[in-house]
Amino acid sequence: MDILSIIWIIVMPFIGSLVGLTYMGIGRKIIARVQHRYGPPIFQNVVDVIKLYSKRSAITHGVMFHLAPNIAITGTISTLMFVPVLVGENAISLFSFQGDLILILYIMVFGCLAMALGAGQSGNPNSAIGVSRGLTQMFGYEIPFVIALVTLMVQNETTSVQNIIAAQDSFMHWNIFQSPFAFVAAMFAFLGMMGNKPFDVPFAPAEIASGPPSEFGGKYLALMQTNRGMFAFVKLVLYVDLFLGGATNFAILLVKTFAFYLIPLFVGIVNPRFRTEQAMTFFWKWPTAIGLAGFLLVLL
Amino acid sequence: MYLDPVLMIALPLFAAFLIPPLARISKGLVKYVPVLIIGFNLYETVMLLPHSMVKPVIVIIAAWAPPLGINLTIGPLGNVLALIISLVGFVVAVYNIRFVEEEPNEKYHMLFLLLTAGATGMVLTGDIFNLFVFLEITSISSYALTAFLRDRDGAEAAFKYLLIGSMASTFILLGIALIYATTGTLNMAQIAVRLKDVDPRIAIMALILLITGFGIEAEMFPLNGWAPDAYSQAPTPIGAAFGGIVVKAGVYALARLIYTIFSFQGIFHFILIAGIITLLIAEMSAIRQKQLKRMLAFSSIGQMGLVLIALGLATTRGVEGGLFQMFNHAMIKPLLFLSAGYLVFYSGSKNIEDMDGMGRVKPLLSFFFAFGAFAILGLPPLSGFWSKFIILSETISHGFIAVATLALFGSIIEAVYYLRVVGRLYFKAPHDGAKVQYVPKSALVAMSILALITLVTGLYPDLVMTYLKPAAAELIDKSIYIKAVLSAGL
Amino acid sequence: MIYYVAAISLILIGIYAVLVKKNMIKIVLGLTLIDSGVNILLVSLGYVKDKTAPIFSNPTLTAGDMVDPVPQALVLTAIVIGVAVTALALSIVIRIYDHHKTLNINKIRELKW
Amino acid sequence: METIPFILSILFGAAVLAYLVGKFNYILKVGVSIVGLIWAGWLFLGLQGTLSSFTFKMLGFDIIWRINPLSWLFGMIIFGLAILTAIFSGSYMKGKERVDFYCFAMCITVASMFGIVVSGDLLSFFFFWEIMTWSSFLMVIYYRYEAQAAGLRYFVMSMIGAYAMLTALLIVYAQLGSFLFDVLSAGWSGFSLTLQIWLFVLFVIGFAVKAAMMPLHTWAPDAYTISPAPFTALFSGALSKMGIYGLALLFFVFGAGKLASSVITIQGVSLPGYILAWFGAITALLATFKAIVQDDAKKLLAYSSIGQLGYIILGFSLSSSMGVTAGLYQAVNHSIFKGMLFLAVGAVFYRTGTRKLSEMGGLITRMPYTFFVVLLGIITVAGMPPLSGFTGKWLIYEALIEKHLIFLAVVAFGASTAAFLYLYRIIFTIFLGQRPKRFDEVKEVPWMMRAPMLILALLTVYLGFYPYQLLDLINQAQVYMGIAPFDLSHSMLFNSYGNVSTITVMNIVAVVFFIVFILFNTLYKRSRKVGLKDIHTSGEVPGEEINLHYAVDFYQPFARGVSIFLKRSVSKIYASLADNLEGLFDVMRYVYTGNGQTYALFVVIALAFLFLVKDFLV
Amino acid sequence: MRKAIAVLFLGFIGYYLLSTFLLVPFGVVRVLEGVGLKYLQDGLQQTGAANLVTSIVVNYRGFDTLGEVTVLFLAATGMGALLYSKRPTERARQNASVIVKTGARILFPLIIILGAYVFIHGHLTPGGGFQGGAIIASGFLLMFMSYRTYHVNHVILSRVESSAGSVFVIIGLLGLAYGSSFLANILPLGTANTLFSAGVIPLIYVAVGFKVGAELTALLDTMLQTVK
Repeated sequence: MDILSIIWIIVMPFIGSLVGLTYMGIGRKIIARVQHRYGPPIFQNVVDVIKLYSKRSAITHGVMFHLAPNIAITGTISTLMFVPVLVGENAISLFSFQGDLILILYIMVFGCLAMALGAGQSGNPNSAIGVSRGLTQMFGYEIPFVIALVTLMVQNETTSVQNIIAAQDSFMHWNIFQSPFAFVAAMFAFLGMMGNKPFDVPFAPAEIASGPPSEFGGKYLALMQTNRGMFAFVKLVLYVDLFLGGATNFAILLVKTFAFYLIPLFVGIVNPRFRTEQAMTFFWKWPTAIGLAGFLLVLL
Repeated sequence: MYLDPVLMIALPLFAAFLIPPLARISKGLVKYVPVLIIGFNLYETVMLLPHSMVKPVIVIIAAWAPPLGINLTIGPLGNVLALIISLVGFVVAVYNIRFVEEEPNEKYHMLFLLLTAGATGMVLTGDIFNLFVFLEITSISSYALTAFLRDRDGAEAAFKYLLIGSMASTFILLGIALIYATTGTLNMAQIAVRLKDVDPRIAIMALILLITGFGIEAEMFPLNGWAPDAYSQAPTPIGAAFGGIVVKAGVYALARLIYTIFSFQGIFHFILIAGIITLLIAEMSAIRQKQLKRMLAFSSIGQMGLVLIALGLATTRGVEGGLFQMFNHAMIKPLLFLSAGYLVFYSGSKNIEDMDGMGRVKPLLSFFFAFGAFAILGLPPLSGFWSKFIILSETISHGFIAVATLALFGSIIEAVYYLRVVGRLYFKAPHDGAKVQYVPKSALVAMSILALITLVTGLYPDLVMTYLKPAAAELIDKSIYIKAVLSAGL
Repeated sequence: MIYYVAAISLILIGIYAVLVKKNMIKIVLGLTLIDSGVNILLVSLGYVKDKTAPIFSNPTLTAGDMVDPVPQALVLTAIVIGVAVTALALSIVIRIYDHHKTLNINKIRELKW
Repeated sequence: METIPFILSILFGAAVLAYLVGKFNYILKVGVSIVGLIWAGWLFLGLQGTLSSFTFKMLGFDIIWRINPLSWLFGMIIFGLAILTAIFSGSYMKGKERVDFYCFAMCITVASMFGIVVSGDLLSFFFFWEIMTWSSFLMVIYYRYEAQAAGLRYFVMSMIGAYAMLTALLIVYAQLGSFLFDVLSAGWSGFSLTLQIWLFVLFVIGFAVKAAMMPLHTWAPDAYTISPAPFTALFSGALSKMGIYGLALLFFVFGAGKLASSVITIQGVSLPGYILAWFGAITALLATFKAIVQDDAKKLLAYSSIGQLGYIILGFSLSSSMGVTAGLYQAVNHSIFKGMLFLAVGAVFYRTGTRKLSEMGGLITRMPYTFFVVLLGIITVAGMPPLSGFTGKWLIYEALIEKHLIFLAVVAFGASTAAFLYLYRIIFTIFLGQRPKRFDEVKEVPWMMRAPMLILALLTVYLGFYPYQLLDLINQAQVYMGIAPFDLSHSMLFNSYGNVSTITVMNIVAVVFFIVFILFNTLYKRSRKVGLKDIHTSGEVPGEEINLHYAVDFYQPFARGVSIFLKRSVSKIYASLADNLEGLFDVMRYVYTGNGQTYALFVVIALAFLFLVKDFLV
Repeated sequence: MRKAIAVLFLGFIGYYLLSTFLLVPFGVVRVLEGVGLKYLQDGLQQTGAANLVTSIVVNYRGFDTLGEVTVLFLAATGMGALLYSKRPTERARQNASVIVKTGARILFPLIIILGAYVFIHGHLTPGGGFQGGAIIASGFLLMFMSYRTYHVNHVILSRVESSAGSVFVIIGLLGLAYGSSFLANILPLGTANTLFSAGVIPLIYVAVGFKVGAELTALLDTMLQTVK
């Protein structure tokens, strides 16, 4: 392992969270513009996080509360480590040769679990309600998501992300064209994953006071926001890897990821919020049907 | 060393005759007489085993060799059954020591002694009319014992039993008449030889009449209407004796008929079908019973159904299984009845629903009941497992998979109703009015003997099987029996 | 031949009584009828035409002159057994009457469960 | 002295001895059973790699008891879990009534399970199988008043399964004249196809009941819930594995796997295997749904257990190298994590006296060790890296994807995701959130109970880090079963589709965690600890009477969403079936009218019937 | 309904039974090697009893008879058990008329003597222990019917019963001890057709006679005593 990859390994989490937080800022700006507001500065989220980091005091509700952000970010960074960020000559593959898509799928949840545990110990009923809703919703969008991924894996006869990227060697071989149904299903799942409207019932600021994180403050919140940014980034990169053939340099990466980031954003702007079970069952209808259609395509 | 086996019958009769004068001397002494006498029988049967296994022991009576006189033919089969009967009789006699307080209890002991003697005679005798006489001894003492408590239900049950039993003797007598008229002999071995030359139209009628008659004693459906009533209303030890003694003798007679005396092949299928129907109807009825002992009675019928299935297979292994099942049933059913007897006694009610919580009040008693229930369900390592296993194995080997499946279905029903009772014993809260009295030592000894045998047999079934193999061989190959009897006459 | 018919008729009549009659005494009578029928049947099976009872009461009699003695011996036993059963049956009926105050068998069917 | 019979006699002896000395002294009876188990386990451990066997004849049937890698693997599950649960119960059962009875049934159960795995013939297999049934039944009914219905259901279902198996093995005997596995595996291919399918179905029913496969699972939730907690761990962890062991035998030792070549295959899986795989997958999914809506902790885990066993069945029925590895690995793993979860729930019950999730909460500060165990447990169940559960999940998905079984893969994934729901529920409602006042004085359980749980917990960590040793043992079993072993040459989970290095994963997680942890805790001063009532409530001060613990109907929206699956229940169908049967029996019972004359009439009719058919009787 | 069914099936059974028995020739010697003929041929020499039925009943098939006696004993015992009550109640019997009473008193000893004659000569003439016993019991029945308060001492009856039964078994056991087998004839056969002939046969028949007489009497008495 050469020194460059070690550097990338160390630096990548920071880049990831930065990009993620910036995307969020851009997102807020866009939403504001659509709503005829001016909106906060693009780097507002980054600044917020820095401010939170610099707060010296914080309150804790217990061990799990204390550890939750810590574990959460551990999970996210671990996930990041197995997602190839760049491919080609300047590949930044981190540890992605030592883990495959199934690992990513599972390790992604690790951080979420930690968050949920922390939220649980906060003692705030809203947090628990949020977690309950979040998990329920997750079970909804996982179905189309899994359908899409399995389709990809079976189609490419591999479970390795590296191999999936390698198979998309030219524009027309991108999975978005190779298996459009899977892509559509995965995009629906992505809407749920990102937690924007109409799938923001786990957080629902007006209803349950933004749910799980409602008790967190100071350094805890800072860590969690960092985590959130980074997690968004990880997901975006993963989607890009899976459907758009990865990226060979950072510029392309940013373009592709931002394109993906815009989709849930725009959907969210024009849609009201689903109820929990509506959100769950929604995913089992059209997205699943589309995913299954993709299946049949593969089978034939 | 054994004494003359005829003593196994003569002594009980003698003792029975002597009991009334003895009772005038000391009432307390009388209840030990059956223990002593049947204990002697037990000793005899055990001592006879090594001899009879080699070659049937023929005992000539009144100095007239067969076929002129009556003889006792103690082949492996007869010996094993006599052993079973004596064993059960002994245990029940021990149990009786403290159980029966009903007056006139010397008569009770007399009747019980004669019941055992009659059944022993049935399995030992080599003469078909003598078989009938001993059957009558057995049944008449059973009738009397059924009604012994002189209560409302006992009398009713006894009357039904008597009604059916008399019809049985009628048919048996008719069958014997037909046989005698055509063969001119009453010795079973000789009948077996001569029946070959007899018009089969007559022979089959004789067989049907005899089967109907003995089928009543063997609790074959639909001839078993008497059984549930008699079992449940008789004093408990008698219920046990029915299951362990009377029925066994009936089945013995049946087996002797279809295997040794007659040689019709079609009858085996009938026995098989009758067996499975008996089993199913009995189990179905048992699950809906409200009285404990009545439930046990139906279960007993069901078990006999299994035995009939085994006998109907007409194979060595099948018969071995059937005999083993008889042995096990003879150990387990009395165990259940004896424990149920005290359960009924302590709870003060015959109904199952009044048994609630007896497991707490009477742990040992309930343990024996549960033990018996487990054994009869055929759960290893108790002995019931092996016999059921062999029978089913043989049934399936001969392609009667449907029969085996139905039998297994019956077993499941059996599990339900037994465990329901066991459940009540252990899980329900005891009633307030539950009397707390101690269970007499004699009863505990009796039950322990049975439980121990069940366990030992289960762990080491070959112990019993060694003796059952020649017994089964005797049935399958009738020439063994015939040769032994007829050569004694020369 | 007529003995067979008579004996079997007796048996059937007896069984009919057992099956149909409501009065328990009559049922017991039916049982004795059956017994008689069977006994007659047995004896008639032993009968040989033109022969006498198997008793060597005078020296002129030989074995060839006598009917088969065995059925007679059997009948003797059967009769005794019949008597015993009847006696017991009657005593049971007495007991039942004590408890139920009726002899109608249809009313004596408490043991269904 | 032959080792196998010796071990058996130790176990049975310990059972009887524990019962006998149980009248006198508590420590003695528990001690006897623990010592017996450890002794037997130690002897058994020494049998690894040997091919010790013991033959004798009983009733003319050949009996063989032997050890092979497969049975050794399952034997270790049994002994490992049994010893730990015995130690656990040493403390748990203190002060309970009828402990002698408990020890007795426990030892008998272990002995019978041991007997099952060493059986080299169908007869002793069935013999021990039945012993296992009744001894575990005794455990199910241990709590007298609550247990009757559940116990009965368990027993009856077990009987149905056992009898299906009995029929099958007797058919085998009828065909081959022997009960030996070896004879069967040689003779299986000689059977006609119809017979093969029949045998397959019957055996599967027999094993599936114990493995609680839907729709034969209805006994499991109640039986698991009712039985004493330490035993439940053994029940779910080891006893249900006997069904799995049976399936392994059926497929690879008896030779049902050979069925594959003779019938239609679907994507390389034989049709029976494919159907069974669907049963497994649906079991996994539906049981998980059921688990999510339970309010009783043990019932929740029971359904979870059913679901996990569904995965194992799924793995086995694929019959591929990967699938079997997955099945066996998951079997071992399930024993570990379900063992520790049941023990932990038992520990909570021991201290709080309740299993109702909605009644508990906030116990983390009172029972931190137990919390830790449950935490590791749920991570393992969920299959999240870096703990051992992930390996099992990975293997199973790889096996499915390798065979291109897309639908099955999706169902399996779905079930796995849904599992997060109940897992979170169990840890949250017990340990997190607000603590009811009455549990303020709850203490952590004694060390005797903590130790077994912690040992199991550490085992999951170890296996998560380095599962290859276990996989090596599994490979030995697979070689015995005649299946290509799993490729271990890369020191990582590796196949042609993908690879995961568990060591790397564990290292990354550990390193990142500690770096962040150290930074987080050194750069900042200690956080101020506040009470659980001190929360954001829009300025209101919550009083005692306000319920701040969201635990009742935790997944109500979910339940609404999947109500279509929850509405129908197999147990209801069984119940109505049983009712109808009893009705039928009631009708049959009227054959016995109570009228003596009718009985006499029966006799006459029977006689007439016999006369009528007399020509057939000749 | 029940009648119809009963008649139907009984007709059925009757038809089959009859058709079977019609296959058995009536009134001829059917089996040439039957035991019956053997008894006829050798009975007199072998047992020394002129009445072959008796020799069969008591000697060849003596074991049956022991059983038979037991059956009767059982009936008596069973009845005693069933009709037992602590305080026997008397049925309101009416005394018979003087004629009957007087006749009975005269006839009673004669009947007893007749009974005794019948069982003592059982091996010579038709009759035997059972018949004689029954005759004796009928004598007692006559007394019961005639006299309201007539009772037989139960203790005596039961002693007679017991000792007679025991005598039977003891004779059998003596046969075992001194002869070849149980119930073997250990006494000299004597000359046929004389009172003291046929070895133990008369002894047994006497015992049986006593026993049957006592038992039947006891039966009658028991029934009379307890009926309310």
